[in-house]
Amino acid sequence: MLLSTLLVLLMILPGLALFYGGLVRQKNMLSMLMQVSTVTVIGMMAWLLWGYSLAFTDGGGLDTFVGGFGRLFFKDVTTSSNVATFSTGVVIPELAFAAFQMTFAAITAALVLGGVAERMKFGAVVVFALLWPLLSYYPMAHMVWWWPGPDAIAAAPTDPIKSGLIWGFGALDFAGGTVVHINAGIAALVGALILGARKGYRTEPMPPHSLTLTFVGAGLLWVGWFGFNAGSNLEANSYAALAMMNTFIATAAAGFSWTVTEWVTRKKASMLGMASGLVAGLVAITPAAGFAGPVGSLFLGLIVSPICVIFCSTIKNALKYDDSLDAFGIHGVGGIVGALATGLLVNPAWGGAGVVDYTTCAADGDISTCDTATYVMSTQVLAQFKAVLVACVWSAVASAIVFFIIKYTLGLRASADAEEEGLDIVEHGERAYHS
Amino acid sequence: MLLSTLLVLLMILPGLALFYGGLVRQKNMLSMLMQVSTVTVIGMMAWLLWGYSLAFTDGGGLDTFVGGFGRLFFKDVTTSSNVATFSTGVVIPELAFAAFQMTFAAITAALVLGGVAERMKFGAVVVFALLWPLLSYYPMAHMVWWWPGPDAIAAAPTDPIKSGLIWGFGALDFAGGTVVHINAGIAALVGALILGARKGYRTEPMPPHSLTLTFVGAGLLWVGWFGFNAGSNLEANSYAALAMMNTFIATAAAGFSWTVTEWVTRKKASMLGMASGLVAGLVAITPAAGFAGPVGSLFLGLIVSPICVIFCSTIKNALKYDDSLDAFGIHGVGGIVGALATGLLVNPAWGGAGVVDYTTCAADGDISTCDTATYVMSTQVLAQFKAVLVACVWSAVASAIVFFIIKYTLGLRASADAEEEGLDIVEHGERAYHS
Amino acid sequence: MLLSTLLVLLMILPGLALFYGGLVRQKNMLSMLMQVSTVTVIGMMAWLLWGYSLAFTDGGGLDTFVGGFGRLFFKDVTTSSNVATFSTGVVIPELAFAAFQMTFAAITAALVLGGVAERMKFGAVVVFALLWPLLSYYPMAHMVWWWPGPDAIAAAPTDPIKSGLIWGFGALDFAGGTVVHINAGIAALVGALILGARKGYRTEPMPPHSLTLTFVGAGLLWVGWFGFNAGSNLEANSYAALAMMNTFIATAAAGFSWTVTEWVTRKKASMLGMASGLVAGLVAITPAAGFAGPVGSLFLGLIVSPICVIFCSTIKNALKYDDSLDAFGIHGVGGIVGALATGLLVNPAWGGAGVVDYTTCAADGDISTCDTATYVMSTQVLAQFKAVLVACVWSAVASAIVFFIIKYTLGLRASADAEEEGLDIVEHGERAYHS
Amino acid sequence: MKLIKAIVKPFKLDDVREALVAAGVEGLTVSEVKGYGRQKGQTEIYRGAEYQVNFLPKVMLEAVVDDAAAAKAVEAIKAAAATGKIGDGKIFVLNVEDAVRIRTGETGAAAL
Amino acid sequence: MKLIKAIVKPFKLDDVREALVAAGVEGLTVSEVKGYGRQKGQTEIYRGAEYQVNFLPKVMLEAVVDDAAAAKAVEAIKAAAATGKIGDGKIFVLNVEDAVRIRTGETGAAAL
Amino acid sequence: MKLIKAIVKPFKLDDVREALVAAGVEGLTVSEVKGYGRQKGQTEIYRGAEYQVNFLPKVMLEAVVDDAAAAKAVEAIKAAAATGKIGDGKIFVLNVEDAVRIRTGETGAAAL
Ligand SMILES: Nc1ncnc2c1ncn2[C@@H]1O[C@H](COP(=O)(O)OP(=O)(O)O)[C@@H](O)[C@H]1O
Ligand SMILES: Nc1ncnc2c1ncn2[C@@H]1O[C@H](COP(=O)(O)OP(=O)(O)O)[C@@H](O)[C@H]1O
Ligand SMILES: Nc1ncnc2c1ncn2[C@@H]1O[C@H](COP(=O)(O)OP(=O)(O)O)[C@@H](O)[C@H]1O
Repeated sequence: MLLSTLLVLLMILPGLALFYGGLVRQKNMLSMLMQVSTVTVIGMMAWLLWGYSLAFTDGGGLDTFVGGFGRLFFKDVTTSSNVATFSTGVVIPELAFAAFQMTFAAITAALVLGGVAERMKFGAVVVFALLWPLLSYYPMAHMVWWWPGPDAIAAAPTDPIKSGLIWGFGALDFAGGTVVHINAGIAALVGALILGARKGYRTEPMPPHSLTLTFVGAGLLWVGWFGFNAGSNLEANSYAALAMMNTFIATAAAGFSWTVTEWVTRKKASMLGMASGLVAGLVAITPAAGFAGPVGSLFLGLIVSPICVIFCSTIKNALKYDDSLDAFGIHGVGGIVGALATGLLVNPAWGGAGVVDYTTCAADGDISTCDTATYVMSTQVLAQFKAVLVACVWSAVASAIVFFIIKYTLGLRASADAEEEGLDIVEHGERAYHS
Repeated sequence: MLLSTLLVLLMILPGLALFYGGLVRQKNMLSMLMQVSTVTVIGMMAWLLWGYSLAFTDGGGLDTFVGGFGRLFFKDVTTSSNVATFSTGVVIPELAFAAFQMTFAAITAALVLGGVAERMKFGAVVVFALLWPLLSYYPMAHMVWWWPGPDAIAAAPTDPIKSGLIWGFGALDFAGGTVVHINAGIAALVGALILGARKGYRTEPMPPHSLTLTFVGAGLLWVGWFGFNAGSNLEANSYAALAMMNTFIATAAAGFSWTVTEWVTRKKASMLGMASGLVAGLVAITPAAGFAGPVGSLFLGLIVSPICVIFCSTIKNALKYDDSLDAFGIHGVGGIVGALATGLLVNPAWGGAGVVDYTTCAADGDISTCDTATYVMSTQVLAQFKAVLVACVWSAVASAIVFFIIKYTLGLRASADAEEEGLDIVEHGERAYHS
Repeated sequence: MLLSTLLVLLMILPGLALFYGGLVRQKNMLSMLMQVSTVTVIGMMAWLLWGYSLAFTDGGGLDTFVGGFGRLFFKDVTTSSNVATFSTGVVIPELAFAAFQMTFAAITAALVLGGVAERMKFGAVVVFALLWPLLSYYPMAHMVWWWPGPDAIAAAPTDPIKSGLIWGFGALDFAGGTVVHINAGIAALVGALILGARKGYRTEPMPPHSLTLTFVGAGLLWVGWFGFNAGSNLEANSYAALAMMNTFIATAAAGFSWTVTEWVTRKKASMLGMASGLVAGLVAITPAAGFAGPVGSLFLGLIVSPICVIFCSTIKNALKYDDSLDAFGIHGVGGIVGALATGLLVNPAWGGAGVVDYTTCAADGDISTCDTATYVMSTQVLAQFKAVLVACVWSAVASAIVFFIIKYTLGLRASADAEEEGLDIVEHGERAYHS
Repeated sequence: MKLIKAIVKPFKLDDVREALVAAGVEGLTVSEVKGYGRQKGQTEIYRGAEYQVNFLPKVMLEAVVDDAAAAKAVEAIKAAAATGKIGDGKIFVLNVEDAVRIRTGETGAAAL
Repeated sequence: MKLIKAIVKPFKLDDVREALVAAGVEGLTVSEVKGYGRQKGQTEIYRGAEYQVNFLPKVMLEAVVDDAAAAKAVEAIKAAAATGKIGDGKIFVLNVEDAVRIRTGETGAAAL
Repeated sequence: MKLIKAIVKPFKLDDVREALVAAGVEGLTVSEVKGYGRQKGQTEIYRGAEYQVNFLPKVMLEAVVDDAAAAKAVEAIKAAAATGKIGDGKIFVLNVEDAVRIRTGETGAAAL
């Protein structure tokens, strides 16, 4: 758990920051690094102050959508408080759980920056870092992950089981496909649309300033992602090993299929394609990591990349929106593909882990002792679909509100001059490279 | 185990990719990164499909050399299957073992690329990624590591003990000196010879385009190597701590002695020398990590670098082969030095761990309960020597077959133009850096 | 523990090397990487040969200040020797402890290089790597950390409890604020003063050659620091989780407050400010990680950066010393702030962990069974103050001796020509980047 | 023949190239340079060290054109590169005595 | 004195330098530049964004030589840099009015 | 007008700029170049591969000045850049036929 938390930090700094940073032009490099760091540090402080409480406590009347104020300022989160895992009686230190979840909150907001890179004003990013989680991340995390745990259920077996909205759908999401990737991807798209395209978009070349850095970022994301996927098991057991294996296989397959897609359509396989495919595979396997079998993961990986390619090139070019670093094209699209595919790949007939009959475990809430339910493809896919839909709509609306608020108060975009000169020198007074 | 697997991934991407990438010229940077990634993702998929089965199952009549088809497509590898460790009754999830070994298979093939860098055609690399493990890696892994485990032996104590050829020699190889380093090093040399030298080799300067990246790669290799060496213990105990300590000491000593060698012979100690020495030390300690004592490791580290220096400069220059990034000079040579030295350093009189009398534990196969055998230096060194010899010959023959097959079908080398313009733009349609 | 050791290695190579390397001019990049590596590999070898013994054994008559010769060459450090933790009867393999501590010794000496960068002769660095730990690090580590452990005390409960000088003050230092950061920071300042300023200091621009690398270094430092702070708990429990949470919160807060300070004073928040603040936060939380509460850590983080800013700009500029990479300004100052603040933040009334009444546990020495003592702010702050004072004075004197010895024998500074041409080409015969 | 050396703002490079091509210029060579002039640089601050950045990133285009085409080329650059703000850059015209196309050995205007 | 400016393919740099030295040129200065000309660039594609790369990496050599030596130097470059393929580059010759060796203060041809 | 091209050691850049400004030069353009000359490079060795580095890092300053100011500018550079050691660099003077300030369209000496 502690290790997984570290790995997620590695994904953000330096992982994601380099992945994104390598893709921008040199003049905006530091602004990219700075935006990712700022969103991260603000996200961490806000998590302590209010985020954890709003995501992971009982929200009273609004409990379906958001948590309450019971743990503002980490009240009562001490070295002796614990949280439940999925097995009755097994607990982990609450501080460890809160730290792990903190890194998820931080990375999700940071992912959004890929859609608005190279033009969003630094001040606007600061406000975004405060507002967006309030309207989008904390509620979404609550809706998907919040339930009181098996011990609480066992203690009051006759009470109706409380939980967030999406958890209640019976939708499967192993490690945050909806909360993290769909959420961030949609927000990035909304942000890109509200900000408008970069100056010179589609007329001047805007090549990545260092694909080497992007590659390093992709590699660190892969390494760190095991924190996401294996750590989301909360307990270390052979399911963690399955999640790890799936995270290897789907990622490798998606890297491969992205480059094959390029080879077929353009006669050249690019390194950026490989890196993009690896990330797309990581995104897609996130919700499925503990549910699919290795061969299912291989198929998921092979399928997700061509779909993302379509969004990152054909559709984006057709619709002319400027999702600068393809945060939507990879995280949004990959997240949706993964979430829907999870409904299929969990099928035990296809090597998946099967679904659980919650009615048989309601008495004590211990998932590990529930009976296996009969898997009905249509039911499960429908549940996944509902989850995706709610996530997309919620994220779109919440993100639009946030971006519009900023737009009409502080303003969203850096000045035209700053965009031309580069955000590094104008907004941060530095340049990334000197000789 | 899961952590060790991650660490080996870190060694490949971004570790090895950067170590190698920094050493090539700028125009071939992405091709280097791309080749390493491609070999990795193909290696991982192939491991699922057939590699694991060919390496780690009973090969029937060919069992001395290669595994069988029992686990093609990870058949029967599930969350409830386990594999044996070295102690009776202690098992680890088979998925974890398979994932750990998967990363070994991937990195070994990637290491070979150092010998053929800057001129091998991308298509040829793809075919190499499929063929080479079939002929070289899977058999070698089977020969060195395959045995049915203590529980199987205990279950049928009177049967003859099955095992791969080299395992049967009684040769010691803690974490893959033969399978990984000698194997990859020899293949790199064979590849370099069959491909021929880069255009302009020995007439134009071909300086590394970023020693900074090479340094980062070396640092990540060091960090990740503990996954190799400590993870190869399979169980976490004080032998893992010994393996870790040895991995520190031998590496530090080899980094130091490479730079001292340079200082003495050329009056200047170079950073590349330091980085090369660190890697040479890591390679050399690999087979010895759990067998040598810390002072023995110090000596091994001090000795290996000067020997590698001789190969990377004097001998390479004399024989005029173009082992572009010294994959043979460091991995091959360092691996051989390490494998032979293991036979000496295990000597308990020199602080080593001593050898085990397999006859006393044959009954239950549990190595941890075997008696300590009398260490006879000549016997042990001979066993090591046989293992090295078999590994060199097998790898040379298998690699030659693979490279010649590719040469006479698809062709091995990129066009002369591509080599001049750089593989990045010609083969992948991208450039690594823009401003 | 093994993982923590790895993480500290990650902090040095590539972490610290990149953090520092990015800050120097391009012509001195390799020299920076080389100096960090050299100090590290020499530090590791020396640890095996004499360092461990001088730090962590009974020093006989000099035991208050330094250890003895009982473990020279790792004598008696084997796979079956163990060391005590803070709980009676709980031990860890001595090899693991020695490896963990080895990385601390290595990083401390490497940190000093930040004060003398871009002008110290390579040969002088080599001598420094040997001498400085002898006079400064090993004694300091002994004074702060050496005690025989609870089992030893339990075995002879009537004997006076032995311990190093600073341990005896009752000063709290969770993970090496005094030994590592104050010690290195002061040494860096002394070194900077004795070497004198770089040629052209304060007249020509000396901008960092790659803030990207500095950022990567800062990110890796953050990730690796958990090895420092969580690993220093020696046992993995909910205090490790607290240490982790504090390391997140203080660091985020310090990154944030450095940029806010810049924003307020200069109207621009810089990426280098963010990176510097993150490191300052890590330094400050080091002594407090297991003692403060999360809200206390937040305050510590918010406070430490503005203080460091004052030293890195106003005071340094006023006094005109050339602490090239602000090793003193961040590690020295941040370390002192953290050490003093620890005395306040441990206050249970402020959410801290409280102090322990050693008299109640003297009988068995097991800290985990001691009673909680009444926290008296003045007493605790005084103890902290004494510890800081002793650390500063010892380090200043020892460092001055070392630097003067080198100055008057071998010479400290590279030639003026070398400084102008760059140390890379003149001292190491290489350049970092080619195209 | 004339060598036209134009120092312009980096983000104008593509516009200027297009304008030159439209004006009939068939080849040009570009370097990344740093310029010092009336346009004062930003202040860069790295930790404590604050300094006036005297040099700003610019690109220098060099195109050799026929005597007859020179005026048109200068006009084209001027039109495409001007933003009206300080730091827009300069154009210098030098005389070129000979030109050779390496591939064919052609010389003079034919080589352009 | 003449300034010979040659724009050639990067991998020819060493050959050209050797040829010039053989032709008696004792000093030269090299910049990395990007060239636009008849040789069309490759298409680079970064995810969806495909664009024609108008500029190709080239190196520009500048050597000032004695009037007498100019023709020979031009020949040397031409011979060494030609591959016969499009994009081989150009050589331009400009007049130089004066040269100074900073170290000694020598001027004119003595300074070269 | 004259184009003054000076190739100097990189660490002299700031000194030279200041000297030129003191001599009344208001604008200049700087490129990072590699120089080949009497000053022999260091030997670089990368693992086994040892080679003579023929090119050393230099900076090239280009400033266009009024005819009248040329001599003074050359003097200023010479004074500021000289260390007396080999490799100090060269100054070349070329004639410039015209200059244009892009922002205003001014031409000739007014454009400098
Ligand atoms: N005399 C000159 N010689 C060479 N380059 C010059 C000269 N004057 C200006 N430049 C170049 O032109 C750029 C723009 O000049 P500047 O004086 O800042 O603005 P403007 O052209 O609008 O007056 C400078 O950055 C420099 O590169
Ligand atoms: N008129 C010109 N002025 C300046 N540079 C030129 C000119 N024409 C060509 N070049 C340079 O020469 C290079 C080669 O020219 P190109 O037209 O591609 O091929 P070729 O010389 O074989 O006709 C170009 O990339 C450019 O750098
Ligand atoms: N004839 C030349 N043409 C162009 N550049 C030259 C010429 N001669 C020298 N240079 C430049 O001047 C630099 C210094 O020249 P060098 O011969 O090394 O020393 P010095 O100027 O002291 O004689 C060279 O590195 C090169 O960049």
